[in-house]
Amino acid sequence: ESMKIGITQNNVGVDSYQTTYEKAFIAASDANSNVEAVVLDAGGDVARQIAQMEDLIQQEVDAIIIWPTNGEAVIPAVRKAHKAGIPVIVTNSNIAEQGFDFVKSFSGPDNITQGSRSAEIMCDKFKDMGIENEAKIVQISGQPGYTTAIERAKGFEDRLPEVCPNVTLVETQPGDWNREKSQKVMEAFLVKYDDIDGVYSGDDNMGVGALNAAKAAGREGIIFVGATNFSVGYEAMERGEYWGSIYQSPVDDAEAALKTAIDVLSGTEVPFLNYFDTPKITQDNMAEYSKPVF
Amino acid sequence: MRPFNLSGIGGFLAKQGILVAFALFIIGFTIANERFLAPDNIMGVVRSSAILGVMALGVTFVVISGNLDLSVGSMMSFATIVVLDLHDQIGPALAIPSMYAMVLCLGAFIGFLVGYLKLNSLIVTLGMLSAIHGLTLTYSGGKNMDIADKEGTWFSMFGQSDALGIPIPILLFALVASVLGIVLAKTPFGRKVYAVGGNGTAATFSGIQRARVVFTCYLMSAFCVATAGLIQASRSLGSQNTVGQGLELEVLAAVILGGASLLGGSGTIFKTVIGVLILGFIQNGLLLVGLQFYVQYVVTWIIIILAVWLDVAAKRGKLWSPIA
Amino acid sequence: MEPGTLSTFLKRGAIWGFIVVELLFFSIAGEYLSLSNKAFMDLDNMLLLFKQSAPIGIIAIGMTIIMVNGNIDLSVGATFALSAIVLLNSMTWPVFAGLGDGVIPIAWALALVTGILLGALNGLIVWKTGVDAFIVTLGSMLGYRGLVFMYNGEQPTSHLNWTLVDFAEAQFMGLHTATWFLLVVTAVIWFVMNRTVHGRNAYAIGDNRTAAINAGIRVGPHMMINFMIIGFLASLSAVVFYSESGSVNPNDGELYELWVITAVVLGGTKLTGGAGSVLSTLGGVLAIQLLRKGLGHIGADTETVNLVIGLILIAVLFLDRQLNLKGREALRI
Amino acid sequence: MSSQTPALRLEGIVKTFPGVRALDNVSFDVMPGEVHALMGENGAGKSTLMKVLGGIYQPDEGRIVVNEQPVVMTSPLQAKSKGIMFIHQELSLAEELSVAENIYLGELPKKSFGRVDWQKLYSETNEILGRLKVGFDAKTKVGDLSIANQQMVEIARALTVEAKAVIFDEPTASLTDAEKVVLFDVIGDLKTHGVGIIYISHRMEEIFRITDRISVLRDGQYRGTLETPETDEEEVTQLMIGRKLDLSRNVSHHELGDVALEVRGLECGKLFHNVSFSVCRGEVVGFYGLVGAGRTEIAETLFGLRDPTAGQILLDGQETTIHSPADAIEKGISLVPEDRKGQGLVLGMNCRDNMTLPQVNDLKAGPFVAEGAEIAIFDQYRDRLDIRTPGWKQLVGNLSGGNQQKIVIGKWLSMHPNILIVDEPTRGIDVGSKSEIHNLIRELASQGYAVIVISSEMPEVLHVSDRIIAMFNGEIIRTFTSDEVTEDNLIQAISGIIPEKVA
Ligand SMILES: Nc1ncnc2c1ncn2[C@@H]1O[C@H](COP(=O)(O)OP(=O)(O)OP(=O)(O)O)[C@@H](O)[C@H]1O
Ligand SMILES: Nc1ncnc2c1ncn2[C@@H]1O[C@H](COP(=O)(O)OP(=O)(O)OP(=O)(O)O)[C@@H](O)[C@H]1O
Ligand SMILES: O[C@@H]1[C@@H](O)[C@H](O)OC[C@H]1O
Ligand SMILES: [Mg+2]
Ligand SMILES: [Mg+2]
Repeated sequence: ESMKIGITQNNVGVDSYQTTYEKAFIAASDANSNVEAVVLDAGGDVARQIAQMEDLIQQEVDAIIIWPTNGEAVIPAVRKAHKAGIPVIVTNSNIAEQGFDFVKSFSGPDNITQGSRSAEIMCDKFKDMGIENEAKIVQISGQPGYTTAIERAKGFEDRLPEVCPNVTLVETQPGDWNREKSQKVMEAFLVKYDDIDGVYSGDDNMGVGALNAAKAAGREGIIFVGATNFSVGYEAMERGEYWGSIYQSPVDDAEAALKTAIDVLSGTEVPFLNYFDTPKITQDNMAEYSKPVF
Repeated sequence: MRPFNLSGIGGFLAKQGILVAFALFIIGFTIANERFLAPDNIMGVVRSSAILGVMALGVTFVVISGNLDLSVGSMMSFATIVVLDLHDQIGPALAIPSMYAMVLCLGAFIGFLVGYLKLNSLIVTLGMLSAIHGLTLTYSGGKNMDIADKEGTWFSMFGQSDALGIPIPILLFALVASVLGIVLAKTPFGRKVYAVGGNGTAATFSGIQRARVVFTCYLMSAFCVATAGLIQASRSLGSQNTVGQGLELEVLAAVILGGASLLGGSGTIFKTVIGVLILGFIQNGLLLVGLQFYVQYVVTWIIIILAVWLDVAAKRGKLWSPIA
Repeated sequence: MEPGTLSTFLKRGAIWGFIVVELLFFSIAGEYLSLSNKAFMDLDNMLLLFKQSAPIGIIAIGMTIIMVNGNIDLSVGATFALSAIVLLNSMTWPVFAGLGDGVIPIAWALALVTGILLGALNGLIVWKTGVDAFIVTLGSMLGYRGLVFMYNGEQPTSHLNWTLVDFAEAQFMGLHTATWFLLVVTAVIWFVMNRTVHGRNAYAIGDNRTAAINAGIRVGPHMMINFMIIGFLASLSAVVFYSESGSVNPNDGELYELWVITAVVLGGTKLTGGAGSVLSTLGGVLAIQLLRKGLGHIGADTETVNLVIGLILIAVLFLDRQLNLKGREALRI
Repeated sequence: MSSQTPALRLEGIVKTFPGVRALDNVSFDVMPGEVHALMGENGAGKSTLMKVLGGIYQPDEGRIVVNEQPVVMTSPLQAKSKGIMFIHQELSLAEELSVAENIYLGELPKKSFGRVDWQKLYSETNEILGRLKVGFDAKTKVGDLSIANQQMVEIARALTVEAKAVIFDEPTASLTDAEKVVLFDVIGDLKTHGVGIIYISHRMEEIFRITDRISVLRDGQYRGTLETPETDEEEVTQLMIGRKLDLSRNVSHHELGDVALEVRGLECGKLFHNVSFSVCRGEVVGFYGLVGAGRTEIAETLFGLRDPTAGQILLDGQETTIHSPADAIEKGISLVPEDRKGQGLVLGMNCRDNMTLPQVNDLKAGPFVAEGAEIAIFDQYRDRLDIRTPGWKQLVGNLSGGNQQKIVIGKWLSMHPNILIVDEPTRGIDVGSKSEIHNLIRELASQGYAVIVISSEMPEVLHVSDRIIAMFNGEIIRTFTSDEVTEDNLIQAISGIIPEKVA
C-alpha cells in the first residue's frame, strides 16, 4: 500500500538551492508509485513551520520530513510527532541534540566535515602561494541560528588552526544565505581591512556576493572558498576568480531525504546520521564535476 | 501666542536639524576613524546608497502627494528578476524596456487603486508587497536568476562601469535626482503634487485632477523602482528573489529623515538625497568604527524621532504636544 | 428593510461570510486535491486552527484597540521578539538558579513587563511629542529590533524547559493552551472595549478627537494605556508561543505587524479610527490562518499563497469601499 | 434680580490669536435663572468668549468668577465640574457611538473595575430624551441621525448635570420649528430651576421671545447690555454693527448685460430642489438663508463638484454640463469656497503658489512654471486687495484669517472669470477689509462680471446685492430686488414663511 510522506521545508524561494530541492523532492516522489507527498513551505517563519508540523500530524501522514527553520525551536513540535507515532526525518540542516531522541534519522550533508574541508582547501591554496604564515581571512557565515551555518563555521574554525596555524581569521559576519547581504558585508570588510587574503563563505551564493564586492572595489588576488557549489560559484571558478567549494547537490539532498523516509517506513535499518557525500571541488578538479543546475 | 522664535543661530539649527545631525555624524565618525572621509569611502557609500536612493526619489513624490508606497521593495525584486531573465531571452536592448513596461504596469495598477478608486494606500501597497512577491516567485519558479554570459554583456555597465571616473550608479542616481528634483520644484506637475498632498480638497477646488496626480506619482515611483532594479541587476548580474525585501521601510525612513511629512505636502528631492546619504553614512560609519549593523537600527530610530519631533514642534510653535 | 441595513449587515458580517466561503471551498476542493483522508473541517483541525491563530491573533486584538483609538503600531513584531528573548534568557540567569521551575512565572512576568515598557515608551512619545504614531512606531520597529540583536548578536536565544513545553502543549477541555489565551484575551479586550469607560473613550477619541477633547476626555493617557496594552499583548503572544518552542531567532516576528494589520483591516476596523470590533478582528485572524491552512491542505505553492493573500486584502478593501459609497449627490472631492 | 449674585461672571477677558484680537477686554455676567443673549456679527468673538468660559481656550488676560469664586478653567472637564455646560455651535459628536454615549461623553457613569453602568446610562439618557420629545432612543447610533436630531443630542448634553450655567451657541441654526418649541421649553425649565443661560443666536425673533437681557460684542469688544423688554431690534442692530442698517447704500446701479448664467429646475438629491434663477453680467445676486439651506450646495453643483439629479444649467444661453472644477474653470466660473482653510487654501504653501494654483498649467515658460509671471500676478492682487504679508514666500498658514481670505479671493479674481461665485466671502474678516471686499464686489460687477454672493450676514447681502434670493430648506422662497427688500421680510423668507401669508 502507498505511503503518505509530508515535508515542511524551510524557505522555498529564498534561494535556488531550496527551490531546486523542492522540485527534486516532488519529482522523486512522483516517480515512486508507492509514495504520496504533501509538500509544505514554512516561508522561514518558525511559527508557520510548527503549525505545518501539527497539520501533518493531524492529517495522519506516515512520516514527516522537516527542514528546520530553527534547529531548537522545532524540537517540541518534533516530539509531538514522535508521540503520535509518526517517524520524523530531519533533512539538510539538523536539529539540536536535545531533539535527537525524537527523530529517526538526519539525512543531509555532514556540515562539520564540509567546514573542515573548506579550511583544508583554503590552507592548501595558501601553501601553494606561500602565504600560509601571514594570510588574513574573513568569514561570511550562513543564517544565524541555522544548524548548517553553525556547523560549517565550527568545522572551518576548528580545522583551520590545525592545518594552517598562522592564518588569522580577523572577522566573521553573517550573510544570511543571501547574496546581496554578503556583498554589503564584504564591502564593509574591504573598507575596514587593507589586507584580506581569503574569504570563506557558508555557501557559494554568498561567496559570489563577496566576490562581486571585491571586483567592484578592484581588490585582486583574494582567495574565495565556499560551500554548496552553486552554478554561479562554478562559473566564477571557470573564470578563475573563485578558488574552491564543496560539491553538494540539492537533488541528492532531496532524494536522500525521501529515501531515508521510505527506508524508515519499510523497516530498513538507517544510520542515525545519514550523510551523503559532499566532496571538495576546486579550480584544479572541477572538470570532474558537471555544472550545478541551481 | 506667536510661534516660538526661530530666528538666530538656535532657530537656524532647529530648522536645519537634519543637516546639523548629518554634520555631527560626519565629524564624529571622522574622529573615530580617519578613513571615513577618504574619497574612496565616500564614493563607496554613495554608490551603495544609489539603489536605495533612486527608490527614495520616487517614494518622495508619493509621500508628498499624501500617500505611502510599501510595495517598492518587492517591486524592485520583481524588476531585477525580470530584467535578468529577459536579458538571456531577448537580449539586453529589449529586456530593459520590457522590464520598465512591466514595472510601470504594476505602478499604474497601484496608482489606479489609490488615485482613482481612492483605496487606502497603506493597505493597497501592503497587499501589493505580498502579491508582487508571489508574482516574482511565479515568474522565476523561485530560482536565483543569473545571466549566463557575465563577461560578454554590456548590460553590466549600469552597475559596474565608471564614466569620468564616477561609477555609473552614482551618475544614474544624480541624473534621476536632478530630473525629478526639477520636475518637483519647477514644473506645474510638481506644484500640483504639493497641493494635492497639502490639501487635497483645496486642490480639487482649484481644478486640479487629484486622481491623475496621485496616479502619476505612483508611475514615477515605479519608474524609479525599475531603475533601481536595473542597477541592482547590472551590478551583480544575478539575483535572488528576495533582493529588495525590507527596502520599503528603509526607503520610507530615508524620505522621512529628509523631512517629508507623512501627512503629505512637504519634502524635497534634495532633502531626500540628504536622508539617503545620512542612512548610508550611519551604516558605513558604524561599520568602520566596528559597531554592528544593528546598532544602526537603534541610532536610526533615535534620529527619526528627534528629526520629526523637531519638525512638528517648529510647526506648532511648542516643543511638547498640547494633547492633555 | 431600511436602505443601508443590508449593506451594514454585509459590512459587519462580511468576515464571517468570508470564513464560511473558505471552509466550503477548502472542504470541497480538499476532497479532490488533498491526500488526507481526513476532512478539512475535522474537529481536530478546527481546534488547531484556533491554536495556530494565537500568535498573530493575540497581537491583532491589541492592534484593534490601537487602531480604533486612531493610532497604529508597527513595532509589535520587534516587541514580540524582545519579550521572547527576555522570557527564554531570564530562565538561565544565575540569580534564579535555585528556583527550579519556580523561575517560570518570574520569566513570564519579566517578559510581560518588557512588553508593557516598550509599549509605554511608544505611547509616551506619541503623547508628549505629538509625532504621528505611524512614524513613532516605524522608528521603534527599527530601534526595538536593534535592541533584539544587541542582546545576543545574530545568534538565537534558546532555552527549552520541558515543564513549560508541556504546559504550553496541554489541552484543557479540548482546547490548547494557546487557544485559551487567545480566547481569554479576546474576551477581556472585548469587555474592555465594549463595557468599560476606557474602551468607550478609546472609540470616542478615534472617532472625533476634537469632540473627545471638548468633552474633557484625557486623550493622552488613554492612548498611552492602549500602547501599553498592545505591548503587553505582543509579549503575551511571545510568552505563549516561545514557551512551546524554546528558541528565538533575532529576526523572528518580522513582518508580523503587516499580518496583524491585515487581519484587523479584514475584520473591518477603520484605518482612520473610531470603528472596529474585537470579534471581527478574531474573524480576520481566523480567515487568514484558514487561508494558509487551506492552501496548504490543497497543496498550493508558496507563490500562490503570497499572491492570493495580497490580492484578497485589496479586494476586501475594495468591497468595503463599494459598500460605503455615498449616493450621487455626494461631493466629488 | 440685581440683588442676587451672578451665577458666573467674566471680567476683562482678552484673547488673541495670531493676527486677530478676538476678545478685547470683555466683561459679562449671567444671573441664576436668567436667559442672557450674546449677540454680534460673525467673528465678533462670541464663540471665542464661550470657549474661554468653557475651558477650551485660555484667556490672555482677565478672569472668570463662578459663585463669586475666581476660577481658572484649564479644561472642558473642569468647566463641567464647575457646573458650566457648553453646547457647541459646530456639532461635536462621535458618529460611531450611541446617543447615550455621546450625551455623557467624557463622563460615562462607572461601576466597579471601570465598567460603564449601562443601565444607569440608558435610563438617564432616555429620561432626558423624553423631556426633549425626540423620536429616537438612547441606543441609536448618532451617525444614523439627521443633522437636526444630532443637534438635539448636543442639546441633551445640557441636561446631564445639575448645571449652574448652560451655554447654547446657535442651537437653533439647524432645528425645525417643532424642535425649537421643545428647546424653548427646556430652556424655560432650566430657568425655573435657577440655571443661568447664555444664548447665542443671530435670530432676532428668538432673542425677543426667550431672553431677559442682551449683551452685544463687536469686533471683539463689549458694546453694552440691554434689558430685552425695554429695547427693540433696531437698537440691538445699531449696537451690533455700529450704525443703522442703511438699505439705500447700494445705489451704484449700472447697466446690466446679457444673462450669463441661468439655472432651471436644478435639483441635487435631498440637498436642494426646483432651483431656478439667472444672473446677468454686471449683476450681483445675493443668496441668503440659514445654515443648511442649500446655498453652498448650489454653488458646488455649478462648480462641477456635485452631480445634479435634475434640471439644466445654461451658460450664455447654452445648455451645458459641468463635469469637474477643472471643467468649470475652463467655462469661466470661479468659486470662492466657504471654508477657506479646508477648501480654499493649501496652508503649508506660500502665498504666491496658492494664488496661482488654478492657472499653474497656463503660466509656463517652456516646461517650467513661469515664476516671474506668478510673482507679477501676486503683486497685482496684493496691492489691489491690500494683502498684508512680508512677501510672497510667506506660508499662507501664517497669515491672519482676513488676509488668508483675501488670498482666496485674489486667487479666483486673477482667473478673470465670467461668473464669480463667492460663498461667505467675508467670514472672519475685520470691518475695514469687509467693506473693501464689498466695494470690490460692486466694482467687479460694474466691469461686467456676473457675481453670486452667498452670505449669512444680512448686512452684507443687503449691501452688495442687486437682487436677493432667499432660501429655506433647499428651496428658493422668494427673490427680492434691492428696492423691495427689508430686514423683516428677508428674515421671514429664510425662516420659510411664504410671502403671500404676510403680505
Ligand atoms: N483658533 C483660532 N485661531 C485663530 N483665529 C481664531 C480662532 N478661533 C477664532 N478666531 C478668530 O477670532 C475671531 C472671533 O471668532 P468667533 O468664532 O469667536 O466669532 P463668533 O462671534 O462666534 O462668530 P459667528 O457668529 O460666526 O459664530 C474671528 O476673527 C476668528 O477668525
Ligand atoms: N446644523 C448644522 N450644524 C453644523 N453643520 C451643519 C449643519 N447643517 C449643515 N451643516 C454643514 O455646514 C455647512 C454649510 O451648510 P450648507 O452648505 O448645507 O448650507 P448653506 O445654505 O450653504 O449654509 P451656510 O452657507 O450658511 O453655512 C455644510 O458643510 C453642512 O454640512
Ligand atoms: O544554500 C544553503 C545550503 O548551502 C544549505 O545546505 O541549505 C540552505 C541553503 O540555503
Ligand atoms: Mg460662533
Ligand atoms: Mg454655506
